[in-house]
Amino acid sequence: MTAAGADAGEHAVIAGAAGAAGAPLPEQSAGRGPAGSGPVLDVRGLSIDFPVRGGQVVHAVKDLSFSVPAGAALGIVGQSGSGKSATALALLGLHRNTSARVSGQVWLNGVDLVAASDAEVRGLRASQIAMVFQDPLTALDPFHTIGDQIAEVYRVHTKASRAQARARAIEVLDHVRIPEAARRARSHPHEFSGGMRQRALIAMALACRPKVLVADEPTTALDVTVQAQILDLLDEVRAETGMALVLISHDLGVVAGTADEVLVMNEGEAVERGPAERVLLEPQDPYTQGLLAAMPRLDAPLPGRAGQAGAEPEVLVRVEDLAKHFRRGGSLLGRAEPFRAVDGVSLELRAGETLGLVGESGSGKTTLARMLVRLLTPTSGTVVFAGNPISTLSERELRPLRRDLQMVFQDPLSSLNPRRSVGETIADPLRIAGTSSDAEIRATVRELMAKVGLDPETYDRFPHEFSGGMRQRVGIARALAPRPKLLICDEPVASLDVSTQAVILELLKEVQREYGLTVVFVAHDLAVVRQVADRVAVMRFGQIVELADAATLFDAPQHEYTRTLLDAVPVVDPVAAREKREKRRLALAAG
Amino acid sequence: MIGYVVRRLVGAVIVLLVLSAVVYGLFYAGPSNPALLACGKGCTPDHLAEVKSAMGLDKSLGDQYLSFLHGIFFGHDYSSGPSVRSCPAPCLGYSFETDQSVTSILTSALPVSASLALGALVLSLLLGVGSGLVTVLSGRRWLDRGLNAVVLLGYSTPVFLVALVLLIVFCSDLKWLPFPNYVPLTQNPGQWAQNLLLPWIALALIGSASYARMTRAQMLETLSEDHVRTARAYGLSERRVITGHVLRGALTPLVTMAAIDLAAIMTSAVLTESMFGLPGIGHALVDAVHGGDLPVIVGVTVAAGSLYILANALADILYAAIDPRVELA
Amino acid sequence: MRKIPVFTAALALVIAGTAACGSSSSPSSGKGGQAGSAAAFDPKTCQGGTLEVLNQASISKLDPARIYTSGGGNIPSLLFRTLTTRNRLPGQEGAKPAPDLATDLGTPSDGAKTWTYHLKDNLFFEDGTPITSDDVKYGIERSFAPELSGGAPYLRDWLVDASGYQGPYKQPEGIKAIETPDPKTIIFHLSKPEGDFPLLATATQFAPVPKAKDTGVDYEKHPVSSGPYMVATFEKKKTLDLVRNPHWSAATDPLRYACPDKINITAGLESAVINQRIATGSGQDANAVTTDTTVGPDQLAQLGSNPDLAKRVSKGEFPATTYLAFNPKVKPFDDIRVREAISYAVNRSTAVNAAGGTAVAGASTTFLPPQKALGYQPYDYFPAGATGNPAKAKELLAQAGYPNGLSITLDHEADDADNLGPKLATAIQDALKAAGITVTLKPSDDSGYRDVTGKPSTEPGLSLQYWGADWPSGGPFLIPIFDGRQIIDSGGNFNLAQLNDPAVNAEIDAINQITDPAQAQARWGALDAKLGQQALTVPLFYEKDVYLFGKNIKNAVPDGWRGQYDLARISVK
Amino acid sequence: MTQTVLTEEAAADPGPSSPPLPRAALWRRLRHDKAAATGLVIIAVMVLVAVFAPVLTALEGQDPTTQHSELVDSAVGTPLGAHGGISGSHWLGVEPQTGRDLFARLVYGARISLGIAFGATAIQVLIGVSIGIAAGLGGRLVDSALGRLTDLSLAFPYVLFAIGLMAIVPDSIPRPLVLAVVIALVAWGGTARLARGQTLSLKTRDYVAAAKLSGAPPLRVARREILPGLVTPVLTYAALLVPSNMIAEAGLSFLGVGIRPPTPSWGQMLSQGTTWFRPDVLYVLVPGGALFVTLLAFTLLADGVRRILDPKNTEVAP
Repeated sequence: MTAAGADAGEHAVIAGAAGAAGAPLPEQSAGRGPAGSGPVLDVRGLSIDFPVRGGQVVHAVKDLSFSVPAGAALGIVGQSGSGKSATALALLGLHRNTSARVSGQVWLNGVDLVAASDAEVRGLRASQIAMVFQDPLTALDPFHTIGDQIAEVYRVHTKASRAQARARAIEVLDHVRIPEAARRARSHPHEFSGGMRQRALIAMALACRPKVLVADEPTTALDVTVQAQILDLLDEVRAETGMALVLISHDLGVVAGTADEVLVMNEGEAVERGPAERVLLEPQDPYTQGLLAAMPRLDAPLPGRAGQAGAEPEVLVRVEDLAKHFRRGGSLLGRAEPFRAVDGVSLELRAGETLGLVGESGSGKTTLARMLVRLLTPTSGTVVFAGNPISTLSERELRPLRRDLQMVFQDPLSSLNPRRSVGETIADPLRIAGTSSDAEIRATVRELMAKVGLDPETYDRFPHEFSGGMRQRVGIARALAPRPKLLICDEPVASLDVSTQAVILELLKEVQREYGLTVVFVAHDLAVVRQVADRVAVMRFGQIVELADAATLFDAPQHEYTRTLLDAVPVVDPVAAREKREKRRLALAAG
Repeated sequence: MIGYVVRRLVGAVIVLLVLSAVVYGLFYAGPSNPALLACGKGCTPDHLAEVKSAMGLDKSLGDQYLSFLHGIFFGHDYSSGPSVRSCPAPCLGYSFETDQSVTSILTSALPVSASLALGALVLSLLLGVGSGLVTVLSGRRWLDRGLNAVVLLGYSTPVFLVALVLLIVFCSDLKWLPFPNYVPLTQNPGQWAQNLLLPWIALALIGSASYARMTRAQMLETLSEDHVRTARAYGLSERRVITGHVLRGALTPLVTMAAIDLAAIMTSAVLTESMFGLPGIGHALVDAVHGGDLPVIVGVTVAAGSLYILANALADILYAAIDPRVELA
Repeated sequence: MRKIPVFTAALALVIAGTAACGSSSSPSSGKGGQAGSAAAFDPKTCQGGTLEVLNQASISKLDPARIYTSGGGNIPSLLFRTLTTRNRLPGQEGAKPAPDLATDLGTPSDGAKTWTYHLKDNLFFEDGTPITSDDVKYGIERSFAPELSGGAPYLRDWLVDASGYQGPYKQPEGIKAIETPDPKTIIFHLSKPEGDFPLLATATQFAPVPKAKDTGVDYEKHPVSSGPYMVATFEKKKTLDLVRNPHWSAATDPLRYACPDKINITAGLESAVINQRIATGSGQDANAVTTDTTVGPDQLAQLGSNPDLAKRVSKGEFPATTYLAFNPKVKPFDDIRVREAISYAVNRSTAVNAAGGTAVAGASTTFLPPQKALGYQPYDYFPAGATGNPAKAKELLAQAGYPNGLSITLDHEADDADNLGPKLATAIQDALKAAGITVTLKPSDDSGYRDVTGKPSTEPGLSLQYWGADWPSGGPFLIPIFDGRQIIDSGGNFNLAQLNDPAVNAEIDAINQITDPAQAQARWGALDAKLGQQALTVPLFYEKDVYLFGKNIKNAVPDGWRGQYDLARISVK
Repeated sequence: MTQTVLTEEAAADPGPSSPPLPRAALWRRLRHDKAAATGLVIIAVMVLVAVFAPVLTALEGQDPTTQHSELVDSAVGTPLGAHGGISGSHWLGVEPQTGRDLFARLVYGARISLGIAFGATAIQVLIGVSIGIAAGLGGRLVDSALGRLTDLSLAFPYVLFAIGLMAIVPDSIPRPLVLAVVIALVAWGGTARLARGQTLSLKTRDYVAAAKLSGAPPLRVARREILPGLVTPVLTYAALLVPSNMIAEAGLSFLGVGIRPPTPSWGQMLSQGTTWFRPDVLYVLVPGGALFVTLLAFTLLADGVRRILDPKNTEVAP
C-alpha cells in the first residue's frame, strides 16, 4: 500500500461525501502523465443511470470517485444491486450505445473514457485496460478456438502478423499455466473446464499487456478450490506484469487476500474505502460492519450445541451402500459408461442432529440428499427411515411417509409455483393429506407464516411479489406444514445475499429446535456448514471422504481433500489470507 | 462424426418404416377398393381381375406391405400375361391408371419441385435474412416496426392469393413475363429461371417473413450474449464484432429452418404448383387424388415423408457440423 | 374446363386419358371459322412453323390400342391413319366418314354383316416399310389384349366369336372374323348387321401396327406412325413433341393438310392458365391452341368487348347431353309421377348457368342433342319453361302421395371438371327446393362415381349424367342408354333406367340394319321421342364448345364431327 | 405451404422462465397494445358475424343457397349490374353463374372458416398437450415412444397427407368435422413438442419436487403444477395455430377436397373466384379480403400476446 494510494483513497471518500466531482487535484494531473508512480486509472464523480419502463430512472451508480495507482490492486465489494458491475463496465466504456446514461470522468492513460470518441475508446480497450468477466462459460465465443480469439485481439491492437499473434496467444496461455498451451489453443471453449476457461480469459486479458485489469466477479461461478487457484493466478500475474487490478466481488473473503485497498459499495455509493487491513478488520461504516458480522467465517467460535452430547440418540435414517448412476448419451450402437453421481455411500442419521453435507459441484451431495427423501430412486443400496425401507417402496406405499420427509430448496424462485399463492403453496401438503377442513388449514397456514416471519395477511399474494429471503421463508413454512421428522436443506442460503443468509440460518436453527427436526444441511460453503452442523460429511466423486464431528473436522481434518477444501476457503483477514495463499503455493510447488 | 451420422440415419430409417406402414395401412385398409382405384378409370372386369392378381391384393395386408417394402429394394414385376410391367428398384408402387411406376412419376416431378424449392428458399433467405439484418443493425425503430408489419402481412396471406395477383399483374396485364411453363434447367437455364421467377417470388414473399423474424430474434439474442460483450471489451470494431462473432451464431439456427423448409416446399407446395402449373410432386399427388390413383398417393406420400425426415436428419447433421458445441461422438 | 369423355356401350368407362382423344363430332352448327381465312386458305402453301398445343389432360396413353377416341381423335389422328376417318369439314358434311387408308367407306354385304376394305397404294410407316392389311388386322387384335385395354368395346361385340379373344400375345392365331386374303384387302365378319361400321372404322384401333415393332405395353413409348407426324420425344403426362414423318405422302391423304413442321404438346396445365396464355398470346403462345380446354368465364366475358379475341374463337357443338338419370328400381322414382314432377321442377336456366351460360350450353328437353346427324326431333312433354314449373310439380307429387314434399338424394361427381359436379348439383338442389323437394347431395370422386352408378346393384336413385356420341349417329347415343341387352350387372352399365323393353330392343335391331344414314336418322329420332314420354331421364342441356386459338393460327375451323378445330388442318404460317 | 413452418419457430422457444402475468394485467396490456387490440376487435366482429349469420342474412332478406338466374348474364354468367350486382337487396352483389347472394355466402362462410379453424386448434391443443405432458412426465420409454410419434406427425407432409386423408374419409361424416379433425391430426406435433419441452422444463422445478414430497399423486402434479405452466405458452402458440389452420382449410377447400357445396367457405369461394378475377373482381376481393383481414387479426393478436409475455420485450434493437 503506497502513501499516494492512501491519499487518493481519502480524497475519494471526501469527494464522495461532499458530493462534488471537484476539479482535478495535482495528483490527478500527474496521473495523466507518462506511466509512473501516479494512478493509472482515475474515476471522478461517476454516475450511471438506467431508464426503465414507464419513464423512470434507476440510479445505479451515484457520484463515485476512486483511483488506482500503477501495479496496485483495488477490491470493490458490494451486494447485488450495489452498482459494482455497472461501474466495472464503465471503466471500459462499455455503456456506450446502450440506454445507460453515464456522467463524470474515467481517466485512463490521459484519456477520459466518458468523453472520448468511440475509436479512441476501442484503441484503449485490451491494450490499456482489459476485463475478465464473471461467467467464463458464456464469455467466450463458442464458434472460435481459444487461440484464435486471443490472437484476434492481439492483432487488432498490434498489427502483428498471423503467426506472431498465434505465438503470442500460446505464450499467454502458457503464462496462465494452461498445460500444453500450443495444443489447447486449438480447442473450442466448450472443451475447457470452468477454471480453464477463466484462465483463458485472463490470458486474453494479458495478451496486449494492459496497464489495468478489471475482474468482475471472476470466481463466483467456480468451485472453492478453483476459486483459490484463479485468485492466486490473478495475484501472480499482477506481480509479474506490474499491471493494476480492479477486483470486484460480493465476497469480502475473495478480495481480502488480493486487494491492497478495498472499496465497499451500497446502493450505488461508496460507503467506505481504505487499505484492506483497515476496512476488513476495523470497519468504520456501520454497513461494512454489518456485512462482516453476517459473514460466516471459519475462524469464528463454534456455536454451542447444548443438549446434543447426551445419551446416544436413536438412529432415524440408515443409509447403506447407496449408489445412483445416470446413463449418459445412450445410443443405438453402444452404451456409454454411466455417470456415478453417488457411488457407495453409507451413513447414519441420528434423531435431532444436523448433518452437514459439503462438497464441490458434481460431488453428488444433492443427489444423495434427494435419495434420502426418495425424490430420486437409488440405483442400488438402501435408505431405511424409521424402520421403513423407503428406497424400495412403491410411490403408493411411500405416500403416507411423505409428510415425514421434507425439503427446503436452493432457489426460492424455482421452488415455488409462480401461479399459486404462497398461502396455498404452504397449505398444499395439508390439503393433500385431506384430514382437515378448509378453515383449519387456513388457520394452520397463518400460524406457520407468522412463525417463519411472514405476514399472515400475505396469504393470497404470489411468489414474485416477495424478495428472495421472504420466498425462502415460504419454502421453510411449506416444509414445516406436515410436521416432518426429517428436513433436507439443499443449499438453502446459496442464492441469498450474505445478510439475508444469516437471518435464514438463524430461522432454520430455531425451527429445528422447536420441531425437534433431524436436518441434513447440504452446502458448498464450509463456513456456512460450520455454523449449523453437528457432524459434517465431505463428499467427492460420489463418495464420502470424511465424516466427523464439526469440531474435529474443521480443526483437525484427516483427509487430504478436506484440508485442500479448508485451505481454499477465503478468509477476511488479509494477513491470514496471504498466509493461506503462501501455503497453497508451497503445496503446489511441492506437489 | 461418422457414428453420429449413422445413428441419425438409422433413426430416420426407423421413422420411415413406421411412416410407410401407417400410410400403407391407412390407405389400403381404408374403405376404398384399392384394386378398383388402382385400376383407374375405364377399368373393365378383365382388367380389374388382372390388376388384382398383379397387385397381390389376394394376399393379406401384411404380406402386401412386405412386398411393397421388398419392391423398394429389389424392384417388383407386375405380370399377368406375356407382357410384364416391370418396376425396377426402388419401386414405390405402380400406377395402373397411367401405366407408370410411381418412381418414374417421382423422378420426373422431383426436378421441378427441387427447382421450385431451391429458388424459393434462396430468395426467401436473401429477402428474409437481409431485411432482418438491416433492421437489427440499423437500430431504427421505424424499420423495426415496418419489418414487423411486413412479417405479419406475410403470415396472413394465403399463397394462392399471392400467386393469383402475381399472375394477373405480371403475365396478363403488364405482360412482363410469359405465363409460367416449366422448362428443365438442363434444357435452357435462362428460360428455366424466367418461368420459375413468379412461383419463387410468391413463395418467397411469404417464406421470407419467417426468416426475417427469426433473423431478427436471433441477432438480438446473440448481440446480448456475453461473448459479444467480451469482443467489444477487447476493442474489436463493431463491424468485426458483427461479422466475426455475431453472424455465425445468429444464423446457425436458420440452417435447420431452411432444411425443413426445403423439404416442405418440395413436398407440400401443392397450391403453388397448381396455380403456376408446375408438374411437381404436389401436382402429382393432387392428380392422383382426383384420379383415385392409390399407388401414387401412397408412393408419393411415403417418398415425401422420407424427404422430410431426411431433411430433418440432414439439418441436425449440418447443425452439428457448424456448431462445435454439438457433440458428435 | 371440360375433360372430354366418350362412352362405350358395353364395358368400359369414361376415358379422359389421352391427350388428344377428343370428342367426336356431328353436324355442327357451323358458326366456327368466321375468321374469314377459311375461304382464302390454301393447303398447298400453309407449311412451316411450330404449333403449340396447351392441354390440361395428361398424355398418359399413346398406344393406338388403348386410346378411346371419337373419329380418331385430334392428336392421335396426327400419328395414326385408320381405315376411314372423319370428313374434317364444318357443318353436316363433317359429320360423315371419309376413306383414309381404305379406298372407300367399305363395301357391305350379307345385309351389312360383312364389310370389305381395300387399302390405297403407296402407304408407308415412318420407317419406310409398306402398310399391309395384316398390319391393320394386327392392330385390331392387339386391342383385345387385356394389358392394352382402354379402347372402345364395339369390336368385341360386333365381330363374330371375338368376345373371348385375349389378344395376339396369348392367342397368336388371331381373330377368325377378320380376313386378309391379300396385303391390300381386309374383310370383317360381324355377328349382326351394323350400318355404322364405316363410322366405327375411324377409331385408332383401326390403325396399322407393324408386328415386328410391337413391344407390348412399351409400344406407346414410340408408336410407329402412319400419319403425317411422328413422335420426337414423349414424356408421359408432360410433353409430346411431334415432327414430320418423311414417309407420309399428302397424295394419299387429302384430308390432313399437315401444315406445321413441328407440333409441341404440353399437358398438365390449369385451364385458366391455358386460356390466359392463348388469349394473351405472347411469344410462342401466339401459335398456341388447345384440344381439351373450352374457353373460361374470363375470356367469355370479354368476347363482347374485345373484337380481337372474338375473332379468335371457334364455336362448335360436340353431340352430348347432360341429364338427370333415374333408377326406377329405387323408390320413389318407381312412380312415374315423381319422375314427371322432377322433370317439371328443374330450372334449366340455373342448370345452364352452372355449366357456364348459354355461350357454352343450350337448354334441352330432348335426349338427343339438336343435330341432324343423330336424328334430332324436338319434343317437350313436361314443359318446365326456362326456370321450372314448381306448381305443376307439387301437384304431381301430391297425386303420387307426397303432399308435404319429398326428400331425395342426388349423386354427383366431386369436382366440376365434367360439369357433373357441385355447381350443377346445387343448381338442381335449389330448383327442386321450390317444388318442396329436399335434395341431399352425395359427391363421389370421378372413378368412384362411375363405379357406383355403373353397377345396377349400387346404382343410386338419381344421379347427374353426361352422354356423348362415339360417332355422329343416333345408335351410339341411344343404344347404351336404352337397349335392355346392354344392362351390365358387373359394372360399367350405362342403361341407368335399366329399361328392357322388347319393343325398343327390336326397333334398335331394325335400325341397325339400315345402311342409308338419312333413313336411319328419322327412325332414331322417332325412337328418342317415344322414349321421352316415359320420363326415364331429365335432359338438362346440350354441349356447345368454344375454343380459343392463338393470334397466328389460321384455318381453325370446327369440324362437324367433334365441334373442334382440327390440328391436321391448322396452320401457323 | 410454408406457413406450416412458422409454427415451428414458436415451438422452439418455450420461454419458460418469465414470471406469470396475472390475467387481469395481461388483459389490460392487451387493450393498450394498439395492434393486438385491433386484432381482437376484428376477431370479435368476425365471430359475431358468424354467430349471427342467420340474423344478418334475414336483415338483408337473402339466403346463401338460392340461385338467381335472373341476376346474371345468361350467356356467360357474369352478374348483371355494376360492381358484381351490388344493390339494396344484395349488399355485396351476387355470385357469378349461380346468382347466389354474396353477402349471405360470406357471413355463412365465416362460420365454416372460423369454426374449423377454432375446432382444429382445440383438437390440436387437446392432442398435443395430452401427448406432450404424457411424454414429459412419463418414463424414458413413454417419452421416446411419444417422441417418435411426434417426429412422425411432424414428418408427415402436411398438405399431402391432408389431401390423401380427405380422399378416403367416407361422406357420411359431417364435412366440417372431418376437416377440423384432419387438419388437427396432421398438425398436432408442434403443440406436443412445445408441451413436452415445457413439461420437461417445469418438471425439474423444485416446486414439482415439493409437490411430490407433499404426497401429491402424479395426476395432481400434472394438473396443479404442470398444466398451469403450460397455459400461457400453449395459448400463445394456439393463437398462431388458428390462422395457420384457417389457411389450411382455405387451401384444402381451394383444392376441392375441403368443404362441400352448397355450404359456403371462403377458401372455396376464392377458388371459384380465381377464374372470375377480371370479369367480376369483387368475387375474389370479398372472400379474399375477409380471409386476409381475419388472418391478419389473428396474427396481430398472437404477435401482441407474444410481445406482452416476452420477458425481454425486444421491441427495439439495442
